[in-house]
Amino acid sequence: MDKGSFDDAGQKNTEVIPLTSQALLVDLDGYEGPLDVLLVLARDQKVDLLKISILQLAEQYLAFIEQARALRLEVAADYLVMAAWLAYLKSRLLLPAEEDDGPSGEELADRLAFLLKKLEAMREAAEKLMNGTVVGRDRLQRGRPEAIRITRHSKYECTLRELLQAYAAQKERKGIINPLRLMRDAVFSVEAALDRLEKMLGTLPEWTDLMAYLPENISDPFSRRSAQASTLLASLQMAKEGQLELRQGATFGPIQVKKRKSGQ
Amino acid sequence: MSLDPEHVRMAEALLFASKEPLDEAVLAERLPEGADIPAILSTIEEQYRHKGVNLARLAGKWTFLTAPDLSWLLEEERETTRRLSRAALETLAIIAYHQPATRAEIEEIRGVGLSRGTMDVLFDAGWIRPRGRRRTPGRPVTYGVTEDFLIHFGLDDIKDLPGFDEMKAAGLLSTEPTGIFNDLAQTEEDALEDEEEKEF
Amino acid sequence: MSLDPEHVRMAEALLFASKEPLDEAVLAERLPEGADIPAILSTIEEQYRHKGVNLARLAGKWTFLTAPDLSWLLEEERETTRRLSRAALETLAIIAYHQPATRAEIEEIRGVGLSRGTMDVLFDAGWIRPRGRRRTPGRPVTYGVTEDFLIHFGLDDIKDLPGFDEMKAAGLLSTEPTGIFNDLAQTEEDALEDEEEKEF
Repeated sequence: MDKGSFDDAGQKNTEVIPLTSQALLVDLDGYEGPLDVLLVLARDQKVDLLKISILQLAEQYLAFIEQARALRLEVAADYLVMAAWLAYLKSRLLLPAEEDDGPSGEELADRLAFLLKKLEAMREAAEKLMNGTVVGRDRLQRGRPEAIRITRHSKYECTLRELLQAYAAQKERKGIINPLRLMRDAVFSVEAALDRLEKMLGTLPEWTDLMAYLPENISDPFSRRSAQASTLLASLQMAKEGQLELRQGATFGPIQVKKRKSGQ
Repeated sequence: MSLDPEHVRMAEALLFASKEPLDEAVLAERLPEGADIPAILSTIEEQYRHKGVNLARLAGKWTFLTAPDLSWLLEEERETTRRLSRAALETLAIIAYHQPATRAEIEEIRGVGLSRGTMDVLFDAGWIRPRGRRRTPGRPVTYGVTEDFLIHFGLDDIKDLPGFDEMKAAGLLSTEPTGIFNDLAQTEEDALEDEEEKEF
Repeated sequence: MSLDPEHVRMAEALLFASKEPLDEAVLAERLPEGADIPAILSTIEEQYRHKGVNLARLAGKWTFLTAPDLSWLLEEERETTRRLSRAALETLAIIAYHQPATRAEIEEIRGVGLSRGTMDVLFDAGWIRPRGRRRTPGRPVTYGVTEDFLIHFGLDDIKDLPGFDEMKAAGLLSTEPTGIFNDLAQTEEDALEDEEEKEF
């Protein structure tokens, strides 16, 4: 096997001395599973894998496992499963088939040989692939590509409906719009109170509770207090200007207001 | 002196694969000894003179370049249709309804900071434009929508935006800064538009 | 039909400028209408056949590459390619030759379980991709190689893999389980390739 294609871990098993010398260096870590061991052992027979002696291979493998165990090396379960299966195969091959249950020993041996052949073919293919023409290693692409310059014009798509929904959704997400905005709505300005009082004064000729001049429909207590304060300030301003008269019967009693008649 | 055609091939491959233009010294170093670099280069230059790719000399170094008359081939104009992100959509809606609006106002309404990219997208789409500056501390830039915006959305006037009047009447479209006292002190919001200075 | 030499120049410029291989559709799109792309390409291929740079077809696309025999010259320009572990390399070969292949099939051929990292390395390199699912119990994902794989290994098509035809003829590329170790109860695997569902 060509060492060049593989990394260090992969190269380990190339150092394994084949079993013929009976000095099999057991290094299980160097193998990629039992099939890999079988392939290494099979190569020792130096024949086409399809013509290999599976019986001999099974014996070699079993000897390999025995040796590994004698050296107290940890043998993974799948190696042992393979050993058991090969022992079974060996018995099938040696003993004449008595009943027709399942594939014969020869059939199983052929299948194993085929599997090894497949693995070997893939090993060789991988090697050829790496030793073949690799772009970037053996054949180079343009070193200074003049990339196609793309001038991108973006066109945005958006419908009015989307725009409105975005706006509405945004509002909704924020819940009560702008709390500060609410405060402003809640405040009844002195200017507004003046305006209202000037327009309404006179529609009620006699002494009237100032609170009757408050705007209708103010339920919010804060707004109501704001309107009361503003209206009182407005009435004081108008009294100062001589437009109306104010009176209060008792401390904290109702404040009454009346339009001042001209000449009074 | 005859020129080795193999040397020409080598120089060709080197010039093609190199990430940088190569000068004659580098070529001489990489090619077999005795290669006649100037002759090789002028041969290549001549061979490629009428091709789609020419040998060009840049700052005393040599490289292959697309023929100048074909550079248009490498330009590509592409129009892509994109959808606006939610942030962009909301920002656009806010500007449309509240214009002129400053960045801070948009952020206040959305309740999140405005990333630079969001405004860029809207500028890119040609839908918003700077309109002027607020006469408030910091003189922030105000934004409004463009004629293209109106055309795109089929509006004759910004006032045609559905629900504009109703929403405004409901107080949903004001752009008051925060703070109740500022709020009370500020009077004629309506006149703001007139107060903005034209600068753009 | 005579070939417009301007069209050849344009194709030359495009193919030279791009690092990525271009397919005929892209060339047709950029060249004037009616340009005979196959004729143009074979003209260029012929013109560059003996140059230091050749026109090559990879994964059905066209690109200029340095001539294969000049590989030794380009040591310095060479990109450092990652070294794959033996497991990754074998897995890649198995996927390339057997695609679409499931994880179980890869494991059967190699005789060992596939570690997660092995597939990750191949995905990272951009050489394999999920292709679909087998219509067998468990609906396992099948994998295949990518266009980048073909380009990297200088192949135009999966059939150009070394020894592909011979292996196929020898039946070495069937993904039928041998069923010798685990007495797999799987039966109907023959029509597997056709039954794959496209999902990715």
